[in-house]
Amino acid sequence: MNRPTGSVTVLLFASAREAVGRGELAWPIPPGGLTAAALVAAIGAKFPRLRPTLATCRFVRNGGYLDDLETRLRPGDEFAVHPPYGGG
Amino acid sequence: MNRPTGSVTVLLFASAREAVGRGELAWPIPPGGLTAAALVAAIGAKFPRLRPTLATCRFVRNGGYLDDLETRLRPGDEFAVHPPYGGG
Amino acid sequence: MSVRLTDEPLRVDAAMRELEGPGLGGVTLFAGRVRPDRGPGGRVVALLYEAHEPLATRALRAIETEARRRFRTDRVVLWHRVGRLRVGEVAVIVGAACSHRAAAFDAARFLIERLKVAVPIWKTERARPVRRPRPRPGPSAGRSRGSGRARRPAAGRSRAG
Amino acid sequence: MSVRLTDEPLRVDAAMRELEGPGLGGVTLFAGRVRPDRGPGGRVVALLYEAHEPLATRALRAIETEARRRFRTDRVVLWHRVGRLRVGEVAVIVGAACSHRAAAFDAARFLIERLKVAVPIWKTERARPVRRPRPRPGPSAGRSRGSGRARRPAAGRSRAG
Repeated sequence: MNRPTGSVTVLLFASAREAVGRGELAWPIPPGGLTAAALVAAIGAKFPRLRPTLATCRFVRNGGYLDDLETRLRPGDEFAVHPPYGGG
Repeated sequence: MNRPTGSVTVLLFASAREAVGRGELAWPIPPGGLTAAALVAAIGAKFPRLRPTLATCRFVRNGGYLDDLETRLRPGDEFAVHPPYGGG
Repeated sequence: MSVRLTDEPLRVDAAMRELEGPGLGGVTLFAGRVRPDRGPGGRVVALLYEAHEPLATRALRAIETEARRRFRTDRVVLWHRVGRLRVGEVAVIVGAACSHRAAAFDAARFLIERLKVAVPIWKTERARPVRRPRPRPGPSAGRSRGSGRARRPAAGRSRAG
Repeated sequence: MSVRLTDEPLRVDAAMRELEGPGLGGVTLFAGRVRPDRGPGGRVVALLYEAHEPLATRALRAIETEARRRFRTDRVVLWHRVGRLRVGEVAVIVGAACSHRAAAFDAARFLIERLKVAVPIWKTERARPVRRPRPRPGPSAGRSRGSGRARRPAAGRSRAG
């Protein structure tokens, strides 16, 4: 098995954090690269309690909302999982 | 000329008071009696500057709004002249 | 007190305290301040607010009762100041606390709209300051209680400008 | 400051002062307080509010800009508290000052509706008190600054109940 080529930081807020049990994960990028869609699928596979929440979430890469989940992530990227907002 | 048979107290607020120069008048009731309509006509005649204001006013006798200006006033009545309200 | 006609300054933090209650998650407050409008007599520096008591208080209570019924809240404030107010001072505070925000907004809007048309309160412009009352001796003389809320309208005040 | 994300208590009188300005006669404020709802884990005694900074502040500023443009006011507040709030505490204050009341109501309503859908802030129910942090020495230790507003979400907080 090849060594990962760096990692992304996954930030989990509110219900997503509570489903996983922590608010931050360092997720390795496999040698073939990692798209946002692949990352979402992988964390859903690793944390089954997170799956129902993920279906309602928006995703943010380095402070910008991600519309295209085929975007390839790069080492050092911050990838945030935003459940529906609940301010007020 | 016969002596008046008592008087009503006329209260003038806001623009009505400013047109007359004071906020309260003791208005004599003539021997034949005095309706609200006759009182309004009489104070309008005595204070011409009050006339434009009177056309916009509501009238209150002893704390109750007067719908029927043919109501006869009695000695000691309080008759208030309410220009359009301007709270807030 | 939910209905108030007073010559003391009105404060929104006091209104907030009045609007506390279990489950009342949304509070909407409206405060009306004296604006420096240009009137016929020059730039407005103050407004004289007066009320016809006790009719005014009775009208405020009727609005309160209707708001409670329509918007299902038992926490409402309807406060109006009387007397001479300078530009920037708060003349009126209305507010409502409800379990959800839509009702709180609707109730507060209802309160101020009704207050403006149904309560015998008036403002008269003062384009220049009227002469100040002579200072009275003693520290307790700072407030002239009841000015503007007398049953009798203030007589002989001349319009400045 | 018109946009604020803070772990300090929010006060409507401070918001009123922020909303002063010449000619701004109508001020509408909305305050949202923590309600004692019944959640899945029992009766809510507190809510943990958290934000994703700096996105949340950027989103608040965008709402402020749009409100100023749409409602022609340059006095707006959008304040949200973060951290652990007990039932009854104020989580949010929005407000707008306009020359007339209709615009002030519309602007305040716009601010709170937008804030709820467009700003990365979340609340998580705490049905029982979480354990208190150990008291720290010294008088300056009373406030834990920055809780709930860290760029990193708080990790390892378990849901009570």
